[in-house]
Amino acid sequence: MSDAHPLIQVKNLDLYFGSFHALKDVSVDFHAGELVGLVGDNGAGKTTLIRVLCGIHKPSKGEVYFDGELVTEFHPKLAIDQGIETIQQSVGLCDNLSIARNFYLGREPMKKIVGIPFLDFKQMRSMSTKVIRAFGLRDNVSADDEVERLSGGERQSVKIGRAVEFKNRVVIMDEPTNHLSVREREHVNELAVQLKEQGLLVIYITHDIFQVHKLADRVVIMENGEKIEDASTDSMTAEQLEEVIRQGGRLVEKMGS
Amino acid sequence: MTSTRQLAKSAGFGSVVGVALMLTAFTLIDFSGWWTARTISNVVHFSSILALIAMGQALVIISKEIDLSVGSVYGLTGIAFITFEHSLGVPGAVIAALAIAAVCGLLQGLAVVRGGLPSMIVTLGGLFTFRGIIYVWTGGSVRNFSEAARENWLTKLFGGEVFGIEAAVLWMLLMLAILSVVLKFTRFGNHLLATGGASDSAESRGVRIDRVKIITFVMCSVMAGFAGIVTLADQPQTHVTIGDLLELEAISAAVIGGCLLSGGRGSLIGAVLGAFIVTSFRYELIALGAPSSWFITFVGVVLIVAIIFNQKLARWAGHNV
Amino acid sequence: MNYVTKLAATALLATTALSGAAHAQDETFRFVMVSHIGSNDANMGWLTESLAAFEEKYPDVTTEYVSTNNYSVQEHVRLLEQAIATKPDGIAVPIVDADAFEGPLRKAIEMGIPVVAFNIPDARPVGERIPYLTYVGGDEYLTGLHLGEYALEQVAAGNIPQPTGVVCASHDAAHQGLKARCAGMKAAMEGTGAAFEELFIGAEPATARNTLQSYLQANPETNYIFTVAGWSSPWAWGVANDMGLSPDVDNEGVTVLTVDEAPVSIEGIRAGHLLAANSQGFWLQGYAPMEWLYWNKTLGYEPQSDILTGPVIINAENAEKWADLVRGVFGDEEYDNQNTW
Amino acid sequence: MADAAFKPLVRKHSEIGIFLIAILLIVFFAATSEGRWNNSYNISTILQITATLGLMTLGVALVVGTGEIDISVGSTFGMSALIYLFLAVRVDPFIAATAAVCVGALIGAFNGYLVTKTGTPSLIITLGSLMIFRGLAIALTSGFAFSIPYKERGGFSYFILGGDNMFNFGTFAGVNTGFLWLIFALVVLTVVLKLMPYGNHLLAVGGSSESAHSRGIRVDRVKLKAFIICGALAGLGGVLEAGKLGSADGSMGRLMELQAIASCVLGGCLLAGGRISLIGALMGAFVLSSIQSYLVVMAVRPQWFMVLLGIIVVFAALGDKKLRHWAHKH
Repeated sequence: MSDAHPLIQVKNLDLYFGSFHALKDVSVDFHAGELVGLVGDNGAGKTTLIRVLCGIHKPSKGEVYFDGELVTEFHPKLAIDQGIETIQQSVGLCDNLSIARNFYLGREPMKKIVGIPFLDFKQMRSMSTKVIRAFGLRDNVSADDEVERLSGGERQSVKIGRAVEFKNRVVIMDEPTNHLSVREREHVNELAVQLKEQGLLVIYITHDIFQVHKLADRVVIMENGEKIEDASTDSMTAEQLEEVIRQGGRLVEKMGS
Repeated sequence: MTSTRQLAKSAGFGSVVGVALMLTAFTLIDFSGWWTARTISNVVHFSSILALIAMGQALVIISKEIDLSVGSVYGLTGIAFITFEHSLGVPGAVIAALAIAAVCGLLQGLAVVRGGLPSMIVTLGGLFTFRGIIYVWTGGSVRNFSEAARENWLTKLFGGEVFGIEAAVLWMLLMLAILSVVLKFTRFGNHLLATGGASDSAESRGVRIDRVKIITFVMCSVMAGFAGIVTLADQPQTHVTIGDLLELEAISAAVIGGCLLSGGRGSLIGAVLGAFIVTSFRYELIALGAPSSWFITFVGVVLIVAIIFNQKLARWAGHNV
Repeated sequence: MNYVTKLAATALLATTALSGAAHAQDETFRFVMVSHIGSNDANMGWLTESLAAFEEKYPDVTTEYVSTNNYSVQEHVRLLEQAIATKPDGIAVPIVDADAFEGPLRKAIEMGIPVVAFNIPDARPVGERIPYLTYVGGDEYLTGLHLGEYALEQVAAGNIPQPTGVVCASHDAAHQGLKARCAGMKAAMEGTGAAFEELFIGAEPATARNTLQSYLQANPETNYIFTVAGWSSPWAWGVANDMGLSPDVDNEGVTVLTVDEAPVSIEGIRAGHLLAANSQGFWLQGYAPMEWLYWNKTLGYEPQSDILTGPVIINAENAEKWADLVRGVFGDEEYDNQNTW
Repeated sequence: MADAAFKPLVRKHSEIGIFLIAILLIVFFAATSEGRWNNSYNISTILQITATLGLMTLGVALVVGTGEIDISVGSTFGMSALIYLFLAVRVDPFIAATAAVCVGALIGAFNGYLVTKTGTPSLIITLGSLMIFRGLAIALTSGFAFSIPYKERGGFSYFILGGDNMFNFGTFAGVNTGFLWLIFALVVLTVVLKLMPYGNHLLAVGGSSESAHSRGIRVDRVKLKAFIICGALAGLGGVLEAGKLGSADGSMGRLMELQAIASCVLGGCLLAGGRISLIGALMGAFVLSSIQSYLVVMAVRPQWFMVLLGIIVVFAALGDKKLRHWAHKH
């Protein structure tokens, strides 16, 4: 799938939180039309890496290129404007707002009345209703209900639905199948593959190497803030990759002692 | 670098820097006889009283709450001490007055914890209520100590002098030592830090955060009350305005001393130094002949600078605040 | 002293003379005093005591006392408007700020509510000022001025040292009346060559002491302290005493002056701690406005001029008599309670 | 049954608590004051007091909505009042008012900038500026009041800036023009909050600033704007109060910040952010003014004021909390 010109290119990325070294010299390429699995244990730096990609964190050192251009300013607003949709694990929904308001948070549709821009509730409602129905939320949940009332799976569905609805060039999914039932999980995985087939870049983060091996074209493994493996799923089996993760863990333990 | 960072990890480090800077500045531009025994003893004396209140406030801030009522509690306890002396004698009055302070703290703690209300609102209510009780109780003026009471050994113990050092200073140092031990070396101290730092995690590890918070409010009120008694044992002429606006100075001192309001971090010695800074600046401003209303402005500026500095320092030292 | 006796006697005489007429009325009245003297000021006791005495004398009148706790013009106007809202039969109010009070008071007067000013007058000429019935009270500026002049007399008599530095210690930086007292003292001290400074010490005792002590240390030439509240005089004396500045009334060290016929002021003078205080006739300031409101209501009386109740100097010579007088009003227990020396 | 219908209503509208409290208090006050409280003149004074406190409260409610707090508003109110009075007699009332509101907005911007740029708690930053600007206000007046003589407060500009009463008919003394400003501000802000993107962003930031950030919202800008609006509203309140009184001293607005915050909490605003009710906050201000007025007209001794005020604030907050707790129970 690789063409000469990666959609996202990360070069020698370092990130510190205070004195904590969260990302260590990470370099990785992502291409359009590719589904990449990003795998690693807790604290490996997966989420931190994608938080740089979607503009939440600013790297301490190193470069990020999007579509061949060096990214100079990091903000989620810019990432979203560029077409990077992210399904965050713990954030992304405001409990106190209705589903419709959450759905369009940051990109509210506007309707001008005497020149003053007001929210276009009709569109907000109809679109979000369509999506929550498609994702099979309970029938008594309406687009005007506050997110607070939703279950974990329902929240995840709203987030995924939103990302799919606004899909543009990149969809990043951080542990998208957490809190989901088996059926919902399959649905999400199918969606990820569909998106890829539409020519989007999909970055799929998970613990579960076996699950992602089935879906992904390529797997990137991280450990302790470093990239320790980057291989296509054709070249390595899931078992081999699992061994790499285990080795990586041991390696770190050795280094620590 | 690393060792400085290590030092900066302690919350009170900023105030140490502050005191060092301040003393240097006062030495270099010494218009006013800063380094005289009399000035220092004046400033240290009042700093001690403020520090007693500020330490209690620091504990509450560490538990991630705030107590706006300390000025009123300070006043109410002091006035109770003087008023009860006529019927209960000095020892009885001390106990009764401290009991009243404890009840103030207990009621507020209960309202915060059991009522689930923000401590700002509860203690704001306390600020008004306790001040109002003073007004209602005294009717506008506060009786004085009898001659006998002024000579009582307990009065002397709280308000007298030892080797030329005001008792208030020694009491402050004693309380600083006790509370530091409690905070650092006891189970309660550990629970307090955990409650303020991450109440969910603390609760999941079996810490009774409700109790910890209530006890902290009681401690804060008792400290404020104790400061009131120490003040009045030394100088029994007082007025119903006793403690007015002292909560602002106490909070300022605690914050200057490194309490960050994000909970779980704070320093008792920092609060003491913070009180010293606030009081010293008052002296210096008066000495420089600035109009006295500038003092309020100045404390405001110091407060803002201090919180920003302390926060930056804590982040630089690697704390996640 | 004669002045006071005369004042008190006038009021007393008038009271007895007209009391017969009073009881003839069937109507009942409600007068409200909207005061700036709040719960943090022991002088409130004078006014509430005198109102109680008035009610006793005139059973057909009920009186009410409302005041702010911490003084501000904003609060005071609010209280005034709310008092007007209850449609009382008369209002007594200090004209702390003529510009702010003019609107509501004119409205009240239009509504037919008689108004008596007490404690602070509308300083403008009669034609321009708020058309209240009369003014009963002292004069804040004269209070400071007379005390200053009295101190200078004592200097001339060789009883106290020449002033080299005067500090006017005020507990409320935003209070107009206190400002005026300081201004009066400043005017009196002009020409002596003494430095004059107004110091905002705050109302909190420990803070106030600390502030004052800092000031005295930084300004060692200061030898006169004028506390513009009676209750802060013991603090000033205490600080000066701790610093070894000999604050008692003698020909050396610091001299302390204060205000009010409060027990704390009187006892301070009797003990030789304070040089002098003044009386504004606080008791009369509560009683007389009510009486004028009553006479206006029942007989249509309108006084022809303002009624000055002070200032009168209280000093070591007349303090004994003042003590007796004040004990008579407050009773022994309350008097002792208010003596905070 | 009524239960089941009422619960969702309370859940959706956090201001219901304060409305219930208000109704109870009004009934109680009317029943016990023998007409002293519930006469049209008094109601009109309460509305006038609510007007300036209310403007301040609206601003504080917005800041509380973002999860921050602004306790400097009392000093902002005072500063603006002084600047208005200083300029009104020298230049022109309208220019003076504009300048004063701008100064309010600048103080808000100062707070907002420090809070967002340094990431420090707004409670301490605004406590600092509360002290800074109170000290400045006292220094500015050096103890004496700024004022405009009553006779000169005629013309239209003074009238519109909180000067005179209107709608006075019969015994009703009318409402101050300040009250109209309040209603105007309430309507505009409610529209902004409910129907415009900024409102959505503001509540999102208060609800979960991380989530809002991850959706591309400039959290800092949203907060900064809220602080600026808050400062400007407090400034406007100060102008109107000064316009009404014609005079202001260094104590102008003192302790009003506490009343404004208490009003917000009573009105169902969550101090943690994300849930506010503007009309509720105004009701809170109305209830506080009503309680104060009741104590005055009933000639309760001033020393009882504070005790009762303190206790009522805590219990009203408690009652409101319990009601909502009940509504959220399944």
